[in-house]
This record gives sequence, C-alpha cells and structure tokens, in this order.
Amino acid sequence: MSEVVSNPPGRVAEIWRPIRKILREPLGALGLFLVLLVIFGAVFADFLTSYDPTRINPRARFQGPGAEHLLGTDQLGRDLFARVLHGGRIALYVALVSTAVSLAIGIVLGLIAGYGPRWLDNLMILLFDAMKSFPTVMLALALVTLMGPSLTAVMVVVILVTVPGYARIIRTQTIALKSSEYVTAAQSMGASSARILRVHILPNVIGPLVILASMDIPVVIGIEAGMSFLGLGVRPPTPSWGSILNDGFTGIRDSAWIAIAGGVPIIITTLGFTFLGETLRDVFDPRLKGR
Amino acid sequence: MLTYFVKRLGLAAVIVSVAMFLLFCMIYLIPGDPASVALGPRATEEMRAALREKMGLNQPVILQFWNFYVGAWTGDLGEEVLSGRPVMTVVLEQLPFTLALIAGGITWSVALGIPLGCWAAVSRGSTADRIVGILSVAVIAVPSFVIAIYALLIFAVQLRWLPAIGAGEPGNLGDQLTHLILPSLAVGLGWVGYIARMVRASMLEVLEASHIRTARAFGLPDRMITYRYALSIAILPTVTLLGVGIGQMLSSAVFAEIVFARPGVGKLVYDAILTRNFPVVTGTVLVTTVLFVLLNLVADLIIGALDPRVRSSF
Amino acid sequence: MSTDPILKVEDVQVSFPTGGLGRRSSILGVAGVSFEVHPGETFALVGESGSGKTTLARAVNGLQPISEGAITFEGQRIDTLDRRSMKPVRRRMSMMFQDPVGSLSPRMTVGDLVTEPFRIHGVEGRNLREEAARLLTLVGLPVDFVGRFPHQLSGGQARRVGVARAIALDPALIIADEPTAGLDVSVQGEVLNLLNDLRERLGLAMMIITHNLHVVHHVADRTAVMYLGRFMEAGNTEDVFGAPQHPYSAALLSANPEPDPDKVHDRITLPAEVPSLLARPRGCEFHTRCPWVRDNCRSEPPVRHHENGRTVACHFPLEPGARPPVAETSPA
Amino acid sequence: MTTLAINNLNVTFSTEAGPLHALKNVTFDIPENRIVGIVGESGCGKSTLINAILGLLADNGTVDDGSILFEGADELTTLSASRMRDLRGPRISTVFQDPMGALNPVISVGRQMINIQYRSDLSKEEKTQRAIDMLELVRIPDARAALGRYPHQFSGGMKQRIAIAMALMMEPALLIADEPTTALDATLEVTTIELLKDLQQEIGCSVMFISHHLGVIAELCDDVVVMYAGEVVERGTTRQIFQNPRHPYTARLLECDPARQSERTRHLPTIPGEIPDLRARPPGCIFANRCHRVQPACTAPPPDAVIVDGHIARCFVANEPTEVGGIA
Repeated sequence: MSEVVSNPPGRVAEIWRPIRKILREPLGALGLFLVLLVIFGAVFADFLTSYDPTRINPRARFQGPGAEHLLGTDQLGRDLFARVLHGGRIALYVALVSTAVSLAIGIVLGLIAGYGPRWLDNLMILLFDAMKSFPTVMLALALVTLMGPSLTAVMVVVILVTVPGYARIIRTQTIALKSSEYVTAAQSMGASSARILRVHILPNVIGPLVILASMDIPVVIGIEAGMSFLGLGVRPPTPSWGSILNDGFTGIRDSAWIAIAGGVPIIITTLGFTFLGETLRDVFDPRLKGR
Repeated sequence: MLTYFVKRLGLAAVIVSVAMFLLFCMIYLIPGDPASVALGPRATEEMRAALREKMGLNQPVILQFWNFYVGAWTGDLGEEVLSGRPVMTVVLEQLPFTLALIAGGITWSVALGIPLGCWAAVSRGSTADRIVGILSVAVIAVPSFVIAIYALLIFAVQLRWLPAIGAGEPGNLGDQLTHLILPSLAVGLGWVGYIARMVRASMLEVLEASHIRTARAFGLPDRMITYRYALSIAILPTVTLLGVGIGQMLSSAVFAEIVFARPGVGKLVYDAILTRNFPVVTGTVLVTTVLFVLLNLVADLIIGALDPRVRSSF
Repeated sequence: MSTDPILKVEDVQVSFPTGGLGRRSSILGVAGVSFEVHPGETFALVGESGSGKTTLARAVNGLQPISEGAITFEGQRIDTLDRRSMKPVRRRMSMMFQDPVGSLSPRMTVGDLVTEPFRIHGVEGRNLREEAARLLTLVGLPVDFVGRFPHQLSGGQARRVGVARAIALDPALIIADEPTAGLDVSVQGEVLNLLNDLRERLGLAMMIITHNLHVVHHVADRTAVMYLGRFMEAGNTEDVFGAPQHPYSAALLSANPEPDPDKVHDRITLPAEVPSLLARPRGCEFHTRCPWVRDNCRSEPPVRHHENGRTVACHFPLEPGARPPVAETSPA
Repeated sequence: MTTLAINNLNVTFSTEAGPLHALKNVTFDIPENRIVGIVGESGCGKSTLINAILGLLADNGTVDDGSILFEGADELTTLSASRMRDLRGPRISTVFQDPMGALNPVISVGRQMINIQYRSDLSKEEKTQRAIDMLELVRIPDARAALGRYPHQFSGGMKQRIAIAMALMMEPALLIADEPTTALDATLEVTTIELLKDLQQEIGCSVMFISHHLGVIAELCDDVVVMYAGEVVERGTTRQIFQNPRHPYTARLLECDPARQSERTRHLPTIPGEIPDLRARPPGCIFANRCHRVQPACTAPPPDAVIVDGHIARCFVANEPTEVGGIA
C-alpha cells in the first residue's frame, strides 16, 4: 500500500525471493514441481499426444498400458493418456475460475458484514451459517438435479460452498481490525469508511485469505472430480478425471488400469497444490498454522 | 448451563429455518421445474400440469414456502413420486446405516488422530513429527472417494481381506462391523489428518502459554503438564473441528455408500436423482442438514462442559 | 483563565448498553464530567484502569457518542455533528493512541503514515515528499525513515511517528492517550519533551490521559483525577499534588512508590477493590474504599465544591496532611 | 550462606541472522533471606536470566560459560532435567508478570494448588487445608469457596495474589518474581508489594525481584543489580545504587525517572540513542555509544571496578568523581 511517498525497492528481487524460499523446503519444491507438471500437461495436451480424447475406437477397447497407448484405453477404446491430459484442463479451469470468483465475492461480503451495521452482520452470519450447514455433496446433488449436469452447475456448487467460509474469515478479521488502534486512529483523522476498508483493512486481511484459498484448490478439484464420478459433472464425451475413474470403477475387477489412470492424476494434483499451499503458508504467514 | 443449552438450541432452530428458506429459494430460483424433472422429457403437458397441481406448485410462492416449512417441522417431507410412500419414512429407514458409517469415521479419526497429534507435538521437530505432518497433509488432500475406490481395489479386490459390497448380514453384528471397516476408513481417513494437525497445532500453542510455563516452574511432572494441563485445553478446538467434520463426513458417506454399494441416505439420494425422485432429494438434504446442525450443537455442549469459561459466559 | 476555552466539556455522560435480549440496561462509563481546556495549556486526566478516562477522551474526539451533555470545540458544538460535518473539526483536533506501534497501520511506510492526514483531507498544493521530510525532522527522526515499516521501529521511534502525524495539519488540540505507555524510562522523557516543545512552538493545547502520576506532575498545568467515570478532584497540578483534598487523590498519590530507599512511606491503604460499573455504589462512588467514610457518604452523592479553580466531589474535603482516622485510633 | 551464586554467566541464542549474545559475563549473588532487585529496560536480558536459572531456555539458547550455584550444592547449568524439576516448585518458585495467563484456565484454583503439592505425603484433606491457609495468607476472601472457582472468576489483583500463594506454598528457598506488579494499578501495586514483603519475612526465603519500576525496587529490595544489554553494569545495596550510582547508565537511568525530580520541570532528562544490536556487540563498553562520560579507553572491555566491598560497577571511570552527587 505504498501510495505516493516511497517506492518499494527492487521489483525483480521481490518476485524471486518467495520462490527461492519455497524451493528451500523439500515439500514446497515437490509441490511446485507437481503443480507445474499438471499445468504443463494441461496446457500442452495437444502437443504431448496425437490422440483425440473423445474419439471412440471399437477395435482398441480395454487395452492395458503399453507402447501404443501409454496408459491404455477404456471401454470405448479411447486413449487414456489423452483423456487424462485433457481432463487436467477441466480440473484446473474449474478450480481456478471458481476459486477466484469465490474469493472476490467472499471478500466483498466479508468486508460488508465486518464493517457494516450490526444487524446486517447478524443477518449475513445467519445466512453463511445456514449455507454451511448443508452437507456439501447433498447440496450439490440437489442443485444438479434441478440444473442438469454441467460444468456450470459444478462451479455454482463450488462457489456456493466456499463463499461463506471466505466471507466469515474476512469478517472475523475485519471486526478484529475495526477496533485496532490504527483503524481508530484513521477514524480519528477523519478517514472515510471506503478509505479505511481500502487502505487499512483490505491489505491486512487479504494475504492470509489468498493462502487459505490456494489450499482450497485441491478441495475444489475433488468436488469436480467427485461430481463427474457420479455422472453429475461434465457431460459424457468430455474427459474428466472423475468420469475416467467412474469408467474404471465399473470394471474394477478386470481393468484396474482405468481406475488408476483416473485416480493418480487426482492424487498428484491435490497433493501438489496442498504441499505448495502449506509451504506458502508456513513461509508467508506462520500464524495460520493449523487452520 | 441450562440457559446456555436453551440459547444454543434456539440458535440451531433459527439456522435450520434459514437453511430451509435458502433451499426453497434455490429450488424456486434455479431454472428447471421439479415437476418436469420428476417426469422426464417424454411426459406430456397434461401430466406435468397434474403433477404440478399435486405438488402444490401452482400456489403463490409464499404459501408454497409456508407449506414446505410447516411440513418439514412436523416431519412431513412430501411423498415419493412413484410409490407414494412418505419421504420421511424412506429417509429414516436409511439413516441408521449412514450414522453407523459416520460413527465409524469418527472412531477412526479420533482414535488415530488425537494420539498422533499429541505425539507429534511432544516430539516437535523430530522425524516422527515430520512424517506425521506429511502423512496428515496427504490424507487430507486426497478426495475421500479416491481413497474409497483404491481401498476397495487394494483390500477387497486384490488382497481379498475384507468384503467389498453391502452392509453385511442383518442381525450379524460381526459381519456388519467387517463390512464397516473399509467404508468408514474411507470416510474417516482424511479426518485422521485434520484431527492430528489440529491437536498438534493447538498443543504447541497451549504449551507456549504462560500458565504452562508457570506449571513447569512449579516442577510439575511432564506427563501431568502434557495431558492434564495442556491437552485439556488443546482438545477444545478439536471438538469444534469434529463438529464441522461431521458435515464433510456426510458428504464422503455419499461416495462411500455408492462405491461399496452400501445402503444409506447417500445411496438413497443418488438413486433418487437417477430416478428423478425430487421430493426424496430435498427431503434427504433437509434431514441431513438438521442432523449436522444437531451434531454441531452436541459439539458445542461438549465444549461448554469442558471449558468453564464458556459455561459462565452464558 | 482569561482566554476563551478551546475545549469545553459540560456534564458529559457516556453509557454502554449491557445485557442481552429481554433485560436491556446500560452502565455509565462516564458519569457526568465537566472541564475546560485553554489554548497553550496541558490538561491531564488521571485514573486507574476502568476509570473511564480513555472513554472520555474518545468521546471528546467524536469516536464515542455521548448520551448526555455537550462538547464545544473552538466555539462549535461538536457532539451533535454527523460524520461529514465532523471531518473539518478533525483537522483541528488530533488524537494519539496508546500503543506506539499498534496505532500505525502495519503495511504502510512511515512516509505514507505521516502524510496520511493530507490525503484524508485532500490538502492541495503540498508536495507530500517534502511534507514527510519536514514532519520527520520536526519530531527528530532521520528523513530516510520514510521507507520503513512500523515493525522496523522501536517504541520510541514509533511514538515519534505518531506525534508527527498528529501535528501534520497544524491542529489546535492534541489528545494523547497514555503517550508513555510501553516505553522505557529513558525514552519516556524524549516523547514528553517533544510534545512539550511542540506545544510551546506551535501554541497547541494538549490533553494527556495517563495513569502515571509522576509524568503528570511534570507536564500538566491542570489535572483531573477520575474514578468510576467521575471527577473526584480537579485543579492546578501543583495544588492537587501539594495538598489533595479528595481521599482518592490522596490515596493515589501516596500509593506512588518513589525511587528513594530512605523515603518513609506514610501510605493510605485502600481496602477492597474497585467496584464493577455494573454495581455503581450509591451515594459517593468512592465510599466502599474510603478510609474517611461516614454515614451520609453511603446515601447521598457529594456536592462539588468549587474554590480557586479547584473542584472536589467530597462531603468532607481533606485538610492538608490529613491521615486516615483508622491510623489515629490504632496504638502508635 | 548464599542462596544463589551466579558467576560469569554467558548465554547465546542462535538466530537466523547469527548468534545473539543475550547475557555476557553476568555475576551476582542472592544472599540468604534478602530481596535482590534486578533493574533494567527492555532488551536488558532479564527474561533470559530467569529462564537460564529455571532451566527453561528456548531450544536455540545455550549457556556457553559460567555457573549458577544454588544453595552451594546444585549447579543449575549442568543439572539433570529430573533433579531440576525437583528443585522447581519446592526450592525455587516463580511468579510471572501476566496475572491473566499465569493460571490454567480450565482447572479449578484448588485443583491447581493441590497438584503443586504432588510430591508431598500429606493426605488430601491436609493438602486442601494448606491451600486454604495460603489463600487466607494472601487475603483472598472466603478461601474455601475460592478453591472451587476458576481463574477467570477472579480479578487481576486477586489472580496475582493467588499466583503468589501458589509460589510460596512449598516454602521455597528462592522466589523469582518477574515484574509481578507491572500489570496492576498503582493502588493494587503497593498492596501487592507490601504483601510480598510480609510473606518474605514470614517464610524467610530469598527473593529475586525483577522490575523496571525504580520506585518499587527502592521500596522493596535490599540489594540491586542493574542490567543493560545483557550485562550487569552495576550492583550493590539499594542505598549504594540509589544514593551513589557509579556507572553512568545507572546514574542517567535514575535521573530519567520523573519521580526523582522532586522539583517540577518541563524538560525531562533522557538517554539519547538506542541499545546496540546484540548480534554485533561492540568489543568495548556496551554503553559507550550512549554514554555522556565516554573516553578513548572505552573501546576496550571495562573492568568490574570495586567501589567499596559489595558495590561494583563495570566501568573505567567508576572510581572518578561525578558531576551528580558523589565526592564533589
């Protein structure tokens, strides 16, 4: 929040220092590597394999992993390696977009609840608590039944499920800061509410939340994969890790490789993001430990 | 303590009411009409109109909500679309199976999580601490249904140690418990990690507190300090966390029931979706929500019983 | 007292709501207080924790609404102003808060912190960089501190930044809440000297809130002693310190350990603890702890005696050097 | 006999930015049945000193050199953990600064007081009676009922008195009191000090009383140790220190206390400058950069100059006449 008077020194160094700190932790380095691997696979999916993830090949059904099909094929003869790479796109897309939207909504609602009048705060807290009292998957199932299975439905579910949590964290911290001496000092100088929120509160509450949200990315990936596993996420031909896992689950006694092809990427991605998120938190905000 | 209980109960009732209102709003606002959903694309316009009439969808919104609200509180969640059985009866038939599953999950998470967390906190910085830390993070990260499928694949399909499907023979407790092991592990494993981490973190925080320093300065034995002075405080956030965890375990239970083909509310709701049995879906959501709120209330009451500060602040 | 007061506080009360649903009631944090502050003067509010001194300061600064009474600043009634019309008043009256580091926004640089008043009040035509340098020089900090963050400052340095910010817009009155709290003895003097220099050079009036009687003795022209939200005694600092007339001021002054091993402590010990505001004693607030208590102290609130600019709220004001009656009856 | 003899104690913490020399060549005694005050401002090493005595130094702190001899028998710097634990409580007990946090919030006061007596062979009733006696001694009203209550049900002053009762219950040889009155109001502070003094005489223990409040030290203590930046710069009897300070830091510190200025003054004395970074201690006198009497010789380590027997100042000019009081 340097406004006019001073300029932060050395922009490049500012970017490199945190990365070096993460790499110094073995778990952080592993997490970063796994995350980059998944991103790389998703971005360059078309260059890494020549197979079309949705093309059905009846002559190549149920082939185990091998030279021709790196991870084998499924019950329709589709190449699993291609499906896994393209499934990564869906997972990352859902995770990043819905987390970003949730964060934005959560921050705004949290600031309003925390800094606004008491009755509004009470009302919003009641709504957040009620929202959080639905078991996630139950709510998701009910909504998808109504909206029909789609990627949008999954994202709506994710946003509905995560916003109350973010808003509550921002609210709690805003309330704590509202009575802090430096906010009182700003009020005493005549600062407007907008200025207090923008200059004195937001910069001090946003950091921890972004770290917590980054740790929620694996949860979101899990929700998407879970919904797709139940056949309530992406529509059939589109590859998703969850639907691959479902294909594998159906034939788990005979063709376990399909279940492995669907599940291992989920494990790699969730572990990668979690290790990275944990390290980020330890490095930048050790106070959050244990949340 | 009684006023505390009454206040918490009142708050729980308000939260359930608001949750009902939210659920109703979602049903009402989201494009898609429960009658069309129930009947599927091939239904004629007359059939839809008839069902709408029967489900009361032609009444004013406020009245619809009021009927829904009063019905829910009196245990009337409507009827199944096809069989006409009361939804409440259907849900209550399945609920014990899910409750058993969650109880199993809680048992796993508490029985493993609390000792692991304590051990890690007491031996902070050691290899054991680091391993517990990494394992906790790992089991938290991996979604429960992936754990369920791989547990099935490894222990039931490959090693054939444990049964793969069903809830066991009715009346045979041993068989039912064997059938419970894998699904409840799938539900509870992530929570072993959560609990272990929470216990470790709050133990470390409490061990830093000045009253622990005072206890050390009085030369009290380490065991007394760790288990009576520190754990009795460090356990409090864990109880709250477990209350929240029950909601997530309810979610995981849906997957566990489908993967292990067990009866239960998760399986019920999944089947209801496939057969477009919408009243069962909303009914199950409501019942599980009430259950979750009630179990959270229990967690709060336990906290009240354990912490004199909470008790006297009400 | 020939000049017009810059600040006039008349019978101010501050009440806080208590109790939950059903049994709504309120307690008085400040229970009817009047005083004046004149230009160029330092006025001190002294009291122990829970005496309401900080609440009173916040009420004067418009951070805490008052339930009764009137606050007039530079001839203008300010307790009735809304936030928007209060804003120009805030240029003329600035407040410093207790925690030297905690009252500075943690992610702002010293430069941004000291020039924040200019940005809040949209002061045009000033080069903020130059202003920051000017203010830092004025409070005796090196100009290259502009790039530092609050957590990189010592308590004394942070306090100087707070002072710089308080004088940025040339106010007429500075309210300082515990200006020496959290500072080492060797640094306390620096801050007090700085405030005093600025008061003389800029012709400010100052209101200091503190529990430290020694500090008050040296810096304040007039002093008010607060207990349970009321003034027990107010007057010229030297009069109050020289011959306290209220039993509470006398006890408070005698309770002040002095760094002299040979000093004979002729102490007035107060029985019991400060009563809760929820159960404000009837009659004189101080009667539950007063060594001189008599019957009508328990039932009738005392009248305020005014004499030579001195106010005492006591039925039986003390003569100079008075000793508690218990001491007289006990065997010597 | 000497209750506690600290000789040439050195403690270092390893930090990210290099080793931090928190205590340097600390030497002083706590004689039997005396109250010794430790005075110093923030960063002077008071807390490190307490932790070193109690064997509670943080993991990154080590005693490099020196000894802490307790009752002429136990060398605390090398004592086994179990022997140390046996000493803490019955022989050396402590009252900490924060009355709010010193007691366990979820265990009743009575339970905590009985737990402390876990080594004793007394019956449960006798232990309870002992707890009640102690609470009455520190003037807690209705002591028996107080045993069943929890810390949050007491006021700050009462909590601190309960902490004192707990500390003295086992009749220790040494009581360490770490700023026990700092968080209390002035009227409570003096009653607590008077209580502490009475109890010390009754029980007959030695007290190490840490405070930054010169007035409290002057009133309560027999001897005074002045610390600055991890060093003992001056020690002696309370009269010697307050009436004839020989180290420039002591002299300036006393001047700075507004209570010492009986004449009303608008301009208070101060000590300009900051405490040096303890990770890069100057080779010479630690106070040289703020000292008004600094000399070229001060770049070398100053000696512990003896003024009279028992009055010692770590300074080159300690035995020269000063402008304040002294020989002139």
